[in-house]
Amino acid sequence: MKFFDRLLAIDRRIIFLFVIIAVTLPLFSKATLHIEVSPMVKAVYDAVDNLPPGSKVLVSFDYDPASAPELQPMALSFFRHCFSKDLKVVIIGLWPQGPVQANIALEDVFRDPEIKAKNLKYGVDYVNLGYMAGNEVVIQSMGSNIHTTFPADYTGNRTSELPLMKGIKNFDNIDFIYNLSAGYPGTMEWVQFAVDRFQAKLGAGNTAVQAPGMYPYIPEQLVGVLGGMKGGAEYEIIAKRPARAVSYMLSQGVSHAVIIFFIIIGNLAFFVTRGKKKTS
Amino acid sequence: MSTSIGVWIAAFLTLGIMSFLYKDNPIYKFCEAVFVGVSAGYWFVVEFFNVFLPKVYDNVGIAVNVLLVQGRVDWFHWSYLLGGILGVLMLLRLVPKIGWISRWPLAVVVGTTAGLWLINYLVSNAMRQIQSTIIPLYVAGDLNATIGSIILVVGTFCGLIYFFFSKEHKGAFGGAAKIGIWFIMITFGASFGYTVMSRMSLLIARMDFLVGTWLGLIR
Amino acid sequence: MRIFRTLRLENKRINYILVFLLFIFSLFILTPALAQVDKSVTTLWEDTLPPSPPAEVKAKDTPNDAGGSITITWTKSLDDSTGRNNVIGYEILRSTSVDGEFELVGNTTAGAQQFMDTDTKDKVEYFYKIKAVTQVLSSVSLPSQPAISTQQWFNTDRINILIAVLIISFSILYFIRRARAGKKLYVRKIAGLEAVSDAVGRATEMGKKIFFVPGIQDMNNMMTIAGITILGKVAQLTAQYETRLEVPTSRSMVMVSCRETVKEAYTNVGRPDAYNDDMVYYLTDDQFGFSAAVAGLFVREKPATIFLQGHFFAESLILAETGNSIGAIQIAGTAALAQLPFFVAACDYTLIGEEFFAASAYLSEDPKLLGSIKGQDVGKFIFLLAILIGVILITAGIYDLSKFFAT
Amino acid sequence: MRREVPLIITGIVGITLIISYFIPHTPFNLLQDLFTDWYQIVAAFAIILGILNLLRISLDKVYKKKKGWFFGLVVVLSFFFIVIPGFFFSGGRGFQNPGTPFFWIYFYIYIPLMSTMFALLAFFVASASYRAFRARNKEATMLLLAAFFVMLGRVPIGYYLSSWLPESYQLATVADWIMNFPQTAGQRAIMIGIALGIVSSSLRVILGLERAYIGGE
Repeated sequence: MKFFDRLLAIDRRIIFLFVIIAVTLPLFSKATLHIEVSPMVKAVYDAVDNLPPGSKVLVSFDYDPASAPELQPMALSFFRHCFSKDLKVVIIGLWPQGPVQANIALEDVFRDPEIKAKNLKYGVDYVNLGYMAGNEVVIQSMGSNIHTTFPADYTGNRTSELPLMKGIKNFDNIDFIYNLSAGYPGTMEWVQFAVDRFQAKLGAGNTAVQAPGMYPYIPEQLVGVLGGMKGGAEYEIIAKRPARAVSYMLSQGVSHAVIIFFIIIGNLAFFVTRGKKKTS
Repeated sequence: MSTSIGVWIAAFLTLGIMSFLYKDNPIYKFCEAVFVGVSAGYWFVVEFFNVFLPKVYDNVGIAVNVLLVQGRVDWFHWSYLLGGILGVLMLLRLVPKIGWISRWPLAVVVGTTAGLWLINYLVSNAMRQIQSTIIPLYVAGDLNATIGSIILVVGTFCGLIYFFFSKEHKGAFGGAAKIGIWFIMITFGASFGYTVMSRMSLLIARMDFLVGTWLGLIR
Repeated sequence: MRIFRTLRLENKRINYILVFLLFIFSLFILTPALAQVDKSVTTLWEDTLPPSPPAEVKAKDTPNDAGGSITITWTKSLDDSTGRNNVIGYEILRSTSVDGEFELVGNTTAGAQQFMDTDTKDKVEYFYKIKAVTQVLSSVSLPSQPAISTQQWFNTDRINILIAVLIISFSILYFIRRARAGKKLYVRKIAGLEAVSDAVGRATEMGKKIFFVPGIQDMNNMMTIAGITILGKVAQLTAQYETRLEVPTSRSMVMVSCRETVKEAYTNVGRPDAYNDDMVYYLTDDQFGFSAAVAGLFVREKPATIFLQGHFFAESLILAETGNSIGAIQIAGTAALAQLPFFVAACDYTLIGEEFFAASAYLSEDPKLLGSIKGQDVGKFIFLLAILIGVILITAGIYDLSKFFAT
Repeated sequence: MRREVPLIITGIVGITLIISYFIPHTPFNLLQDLFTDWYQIVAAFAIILGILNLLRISLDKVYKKKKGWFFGLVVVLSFFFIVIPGFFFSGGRGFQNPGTPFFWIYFYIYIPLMSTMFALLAFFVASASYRAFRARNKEATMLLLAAFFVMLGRVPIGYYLSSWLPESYQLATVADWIMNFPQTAGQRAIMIGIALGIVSSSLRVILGLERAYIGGE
């Protein structure tokens, strides 16, 4: 039984080795896995899908490149969905790096021939108002006037001169808010300020860590939440546009299997050694 | 294999940080030092351009302009000068003799935090959560929803009992607190399980960079 | 020709069938064209008639605001979702005199019955008209009665919150007073806090350092402030035991505040000589830059005890697992919901949510602070009672108490 | 004087901000934004204190040739390596636009470091769950079971393992159920507790009962 004792106190670097193999090897495979669409993701998808063409959607990019693996795929499929439904998109960021991530996402989406064919114009079909310091206070002051909160857009154009922004004064003129968040400020602040104070309609994409914390707000304060890369993959599936998140799912699956395998082994060893201690 | 020098630097730094998993070593120490220096510098530049310039310099500029051109005192914009003065008071810490003045801006910040957090958490964390917990236990014809509601109410109720500090956890009260801690444990387990995926995605993207972008082994 | 005649003469029925087939055939060919015509005919017809105008336009000052806003309500046009159902939206028109020039101030989609004009000057009378709009035509309602926007001194929507603030604050204040008067209060044991002095003692015995990380957020966060308060108590212990303490911080203001706190703690126990500013230092504002540096420090300095008290994000597990790998005793405390599971998994003790905020009072053993904990419990009791009664009433279908908690 | 004045300031500012929540009238409606902006400004000034401290400690190491002095030098050099291009060669306020030297450093040095440090969590999650998820007692078993089911339900293996079951018994459904009911219940209890803890701590701060953050005489 010495084997199990040793197993219980296994050097964690051996676990690390298994993890890295489990993540890397599947990257070479082309196989895809079945993905179930959860009701939370469907709720967000439906909320966007049911907006009439021309509706105005506000997207807040509240994350940095560190969380991009989880949130960038969501940004891509959301943009694609909005543009294919002819919705107007207003981008802001409460994290300094957020609007940069938005631009990277837009560049990717415009490579899609279907979206390219729509010949979308900056200022008319979408705008990027950039980053504003002040966290939740920015949301609060957007509630009274977006033009004074963001006097100029990302490149320095005056907000009031952008055709799309002419019809948008505050949250009353926004039909749906989508928040991509990796922490503070993020979805919690959008709930507290945009929803609780100004009755806006909010959907969110969160890192898988943040997402469970948002469950208590659903459905009264929050339509639904996409959790992590899996949430992004589900959105790609329901929108019938499988992309990057779907392709990473095999690595996800295998690495999970490895962790679960270790948990089972750990418990097995634990019970065997405990049983032995009891008998002796 | 990539021909971009940037990608090679990025790959070196990626491997350097990862080497920490094996053990602490000079390459990790080097990457760590670069990280501390570069990130401190990054935030220094960002604070200057994103906070100091727009909030202090621009606003005070407007206030001065209004005063000179229209001869009017624009209280709103002048108030940012006060913020700037608080900031300067903070820097007085560099002068040991009058360093204690820096407690004033600190006091303003802490007072603001206490006032705002008291209201915001009471509203969003307490009031609204209680509102969502007051639900009918019995949903006609839907066994699933009925069980769900009962669990929701009982779990919230017992969980709160666990947090009672001034009453000993004994008897029925202690029993409820015990059920409460079970719910809290389930909550932690579930959130942990939910998170594993998130962490794996980060590593997947990193390995994709090393194997794909840098070494060019996957298409 | 001949064949037709013979057909007609000989079999009338076949003739009918032929005509019918011809009719179907022509329909088949003509339908798309007809459809085009049909559409234009109907739209032409619809657009010759304007929609029925909205009615009962009312304007009043938007309540509970800082002025500058008037709320307008109306009843829908009869051709909105009913009737010809061709209304696509409404335009809101405004004027400062009833027979003056009305200007457009906003528009809504079909189905709307309310609009908030947020661009009014206080103390000015405004009149409103609502215009129902179809693709081509429109019709305007009668003007509303005049309305004036004003600022209010009290937000009546928030009266329930005011009551809640008052009840909880008063129960806390009441028990602080009672405690000050010398009334003994019972407080249950909290494992993580019981362990604090042992953890400091262990480091002393081993002759190793203690690390205290007050989270990665700034002074605009109550968790940081609560963490710093706990630091004050820990620093008193390290001063008494003559244990080396290190406090790496991720924010400059936190560094300033921690220095004040630690210095004060050392002075209080009569060891100001043992304090120096370098015990508390700043690394970087960056979340992961900070964690990289602190993880490195843990591995190199091998502290016996680590306190992680404050607001943490993802780095929680990097720090806690690194701390675990060097065999340090770790006491964590936070109210960051997402990070609690990791602390519970990787640390020896974790102060969960409210326990973390109660810690400073608990450690200080100051009766006034303990009184505030009793006051918190009264708040909890009221909330529990509200949930219990509310659930019973709503299940029995008598009354919906949750309305009181709506914000 | 050194201690009382700050405590009075904290009390007045705190109470004013609480009251302002209930008063829509100017100037109360502007206070929250104003004070939060002030915090931002103070923090932007304060960062200078932190930077000077970091540079001083690092240079001190180099000057006194302390252990690890070389890495102290690296910290100082890399600080200036990003600050100088950021302030002087990246087009002022557009410093973060793609194409500037600042952006290059950001993209090829800062991002890889940040994402890799973050990615280390994948390993730590694995080792922590191996150690923590053991059925030692009732509480630990609850933790283990909830984690196990949610983990399985969230990934495709869960689907393959349970796709033969009726939908309401499949692992994905079970995971969602755990998240929606017991998990939400536990979260709510913790959230309400936190709210009370924050109300109480804030009051203690406003009343000056909790004043460690400000220091002594």
